[in-house]
Amino acid sequence: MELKTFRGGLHPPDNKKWSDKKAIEVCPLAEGDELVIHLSQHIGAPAEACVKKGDLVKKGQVIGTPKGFVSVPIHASTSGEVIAVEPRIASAGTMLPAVVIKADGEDAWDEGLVGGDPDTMTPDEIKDKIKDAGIVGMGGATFPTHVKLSPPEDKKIEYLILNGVECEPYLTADDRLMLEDPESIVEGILILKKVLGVDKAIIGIEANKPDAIETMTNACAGKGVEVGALKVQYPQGAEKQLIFALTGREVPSGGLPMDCGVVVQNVGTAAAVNDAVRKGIPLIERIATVSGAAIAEPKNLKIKIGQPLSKLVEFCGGIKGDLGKVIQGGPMMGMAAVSLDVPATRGTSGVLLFAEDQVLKEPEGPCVRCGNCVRACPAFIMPTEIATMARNSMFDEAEKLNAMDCIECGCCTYICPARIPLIQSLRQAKGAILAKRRKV
Amino acid sequence: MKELSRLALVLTVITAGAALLLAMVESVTRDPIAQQRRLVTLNALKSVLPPADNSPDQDTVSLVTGKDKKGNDAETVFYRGRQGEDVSGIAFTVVAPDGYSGNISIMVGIDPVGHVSGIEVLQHAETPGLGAKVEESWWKEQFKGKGLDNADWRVKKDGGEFDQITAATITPRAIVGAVRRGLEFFKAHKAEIIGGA
Amino acid sequence: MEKTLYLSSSPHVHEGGTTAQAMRAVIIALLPCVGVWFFSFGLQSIIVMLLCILGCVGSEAVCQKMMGKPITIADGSAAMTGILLAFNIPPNSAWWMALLGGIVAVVLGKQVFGGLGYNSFNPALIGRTVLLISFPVQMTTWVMPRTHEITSATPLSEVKMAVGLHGAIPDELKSQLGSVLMGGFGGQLGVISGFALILGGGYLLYRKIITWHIPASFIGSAFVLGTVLWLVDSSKYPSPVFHLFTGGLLLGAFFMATDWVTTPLTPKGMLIFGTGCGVLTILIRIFGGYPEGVAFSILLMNAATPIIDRFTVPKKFGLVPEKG
Amino acid sequence: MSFVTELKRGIWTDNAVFKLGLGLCPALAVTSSALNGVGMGLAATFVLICSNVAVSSMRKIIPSKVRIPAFIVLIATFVTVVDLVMAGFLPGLHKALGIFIPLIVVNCVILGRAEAFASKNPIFHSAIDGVVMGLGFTVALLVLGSVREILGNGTIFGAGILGSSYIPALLLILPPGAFLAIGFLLGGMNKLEASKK
Repeated sequence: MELKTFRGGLHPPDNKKWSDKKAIEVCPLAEGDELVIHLSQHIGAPAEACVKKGDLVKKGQVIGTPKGFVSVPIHASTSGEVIAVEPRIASAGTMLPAVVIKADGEDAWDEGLVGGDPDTMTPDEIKDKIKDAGIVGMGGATFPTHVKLSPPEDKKIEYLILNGVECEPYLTADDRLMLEDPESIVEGILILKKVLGVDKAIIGIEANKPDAIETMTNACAGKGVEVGALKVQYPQGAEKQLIFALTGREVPSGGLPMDCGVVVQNVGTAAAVNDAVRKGIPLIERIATVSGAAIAEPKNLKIKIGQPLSKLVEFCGGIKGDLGKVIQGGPMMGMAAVSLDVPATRGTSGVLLFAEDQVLKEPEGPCVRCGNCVRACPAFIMPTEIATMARNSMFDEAEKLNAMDCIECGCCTYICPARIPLIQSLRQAKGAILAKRRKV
Repeated sequence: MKELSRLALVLTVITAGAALLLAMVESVTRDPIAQQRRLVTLNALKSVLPPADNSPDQDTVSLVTGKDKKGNDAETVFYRGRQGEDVSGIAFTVVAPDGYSGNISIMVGIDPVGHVSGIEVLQHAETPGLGAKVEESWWKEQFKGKGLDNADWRVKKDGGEFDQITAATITPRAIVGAVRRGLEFFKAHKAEIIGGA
Repeated sequence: MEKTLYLSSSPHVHEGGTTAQAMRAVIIALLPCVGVWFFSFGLQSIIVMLLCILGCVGSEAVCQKMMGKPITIADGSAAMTGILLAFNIPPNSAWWMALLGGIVAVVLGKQVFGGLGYNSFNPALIGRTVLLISFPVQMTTWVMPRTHEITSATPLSEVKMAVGLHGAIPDELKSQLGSVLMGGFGGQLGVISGFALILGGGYLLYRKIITWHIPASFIGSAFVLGTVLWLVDSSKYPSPVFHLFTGGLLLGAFFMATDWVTTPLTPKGMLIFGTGCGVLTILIRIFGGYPEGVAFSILLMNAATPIIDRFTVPKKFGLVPEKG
Repeated sequence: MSFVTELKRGIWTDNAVFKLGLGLCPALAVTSSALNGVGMGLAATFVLICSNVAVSSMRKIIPSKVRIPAFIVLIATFVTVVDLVMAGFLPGLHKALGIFIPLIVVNCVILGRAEAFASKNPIFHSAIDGVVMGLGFTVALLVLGSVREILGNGTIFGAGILGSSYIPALLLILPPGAFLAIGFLLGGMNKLEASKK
């Protein structure tokens, strides 16, 4: 069978074997552990704290209320006492407002959480449930799900695409979820289909996860959900590339998937939607892969939002050897964390501990115009040309060269023999162009 | 209006002054320039012709030798060198159109038997150091005494007996060909050239 | 956390290749040709090659020192230029010519533009062209392979002269041309070691240092145009196979026209570039003043590279066609 | 103002070719030999002195609106004088410089000095400026011509100095060589200046 794919991209070693056979384990939480829950864990306006120091909270209780449409509430991940509402260090090293909860060890649920029967609920009721549960895109982008489920009237949605690609190396969280809890995913898909009113749903899975493809195919049998096997090619899981691979449709430049009749959700999001709608459980836990050469025992963990990365590492046997870098997310698009003290967030799909010798230290050289970045770019732009413009602050030219179409997948930088941090310049160009557009 | 006439006046005065100066200089240099031009021709004639006691540039005959680009008749001036009454040699200009870079004009001297008495390259735009070496005397010397009857008018590379210049065969080949055509014309029109008025 | 962690933007992994590795791969790919060169022209040719390399590497170091830049001769790009230059000048060149060629290639062809990555023209070809214009006699005096007999006749110049003289290729020459593939003529590398070149080119393709676009379009367009002309008048125009295996065509197609810095970025641009090289090569060989046109055609297309790049900006993903 | 400092200004600090970048067309075109360079330089110097004096003496009567046409008429007059005199008395040099003599008219050194200096300064001062700038121009052309002739032809003023074993680099006397030579000379001068500071 010919596997579906997109044009461009590349194929980094996936390094998934370290953790892809490891069943999901629950990362324990002891009495007295502190959870730092940031109020901005999603794209959009940060939530506003609605508890104060000294309050006792239950697991699942709202501790931050959304501000605006593109925003979601934040919930307590366990029961305990609020010991601080103050800025705390986040992954990038900046201080962001957070609610700090000291766990009481009982992990008692808030009793107000009730589920419903999606069959009898209206789409709007379901969407409210999803919003109240704080569901955001679980692939790492953390875009509020209810927004994606509310296309304008004039956009006809034909396809629901489920992203089970997990094209980032090392990460196996989605893979394990599909193997271990396919029912939740399928139920979630059915709910999403109802909300969107679409007939067609496809789950895209890369061919390097044959077990997941098989499991999901079985689970979907007779449910009106297809499974599409995809070629192993990074960034197969990027929204626009995934849509092209599965449907042959191109999302218009500068547009959203809904502009070509598609909504994409991560498989993890589907499972979270299921929990939220049927049981009323908010997004307080997620699955994350802890891997890398500097971790003693790579694992897939079910973690609580707010747990410090150091706890996760500790549960995986601690640091092995000379730790050089900590990455939240995958190695291609994830962010380097300043330390292991930062808390996990709703977007933490993985925690990678790189050894000192895995850190890229090769000095940057001049561009030799090899064209590798141009051929690898899945957005069909010319990264090196745009980067040159950006470095000379020629942002208008960068814009003309379609800088805004960059999806920041990192392919160009990954392949560049001169080790030029192209993506940094591209981000700079995008930032400058956006700033200019806002001014106008 | 007043300003305009002032501008016109000043410019007129300046140009008039300039014209006056130029007229003076021209009158002084007119003769030397004519003299120089004649000298150039005379020097060339002297170097290609066998010894002569007349002024060959005064003893000429013009014949139609071809057509120019517009299709009009093109004339060539034939200079006659004499010793006493006898014609000792004929000189004329041939043009090699197939040089490496533009036309090459060559003054060819021919003795009454039809053998070359000397050639002189008058004008060319060949590459310095390569094709331009045809100006060197060792190369021009090899034409002396050669005629249609006693020489193979090709460069050595093509099987003839004229030295080509290494890495610049095109220029010698063009000149050899042009001189040969000149000889052929001379042979065909010898009577008119020598006897013509 | 007593130890500071590295912070950098994504991606945090790399394919692993470096510019220096690529340069070394090109040098490795050239080794079979170096072997053939040595076998054909003896020790002298290798000394010439070493002098070319010395000229290139030495002047790169001197330039960089003078300009107060880090010295990057270890990346192998200057050495690669030296080897390529050696294949473009007679193997019996005088020592000073080889050295000068190397210096010119790097100083005029590369460093004055700002060094690696900034030059517009292939440095080795700059070196060759300057030498050819400066010392035409020496540059067209070749030795025959193995016998080392001095000659200025290369198959291409023989053909050009014969056609210029007789308007056709004489039969005796035609039969001789068959021995071109066996190395019966003097001349550039392509004549005697097409096989070694194809081997080296194949290695570069395998290592993904170069893509197929430029060699294929270069060789393909030269072959097609050669065939057309040959079919029109085979008495006047040599066969396309002859074109492929004479002069520097294969060397140019695999090693010179594929130079990263001086060629277009996109596959489409590369196809235009290669086709331009192939067509110009044949046109210069048949209608131009010089018998060989590979170097000139590549340099001409180098000059056209920025404009090719401008006109082949890829169509971005998801572009909606204008309506109406 | 001492003549020596003025001379230094013309030849080095304000050198027309190397420092001001003026008159590059003749500087590049005619410097295939040292002799041509000097000839062109002296011809331009003569025109420069004359035009400076003429412009300076008439600076008060030439209205600024028509100053450029007036200057050009004056310059063209002197150029024609040079052309005629050279054709009459120095035919060899005249042939070598050919088309470039009339082109002195548009040599921007001359118009540049007329505009920038002579039209604002008294006659004597302008004459001195003409002398030093012209000499600077001549020196520049001499240097360029010498470098190109020595390297490109192995000779200087026609005399072989590098021996017969030297194989001249033809490139240098071809047009591209002019650009390379001036480029490297400028680079060298700038490097020298920079290292002095």
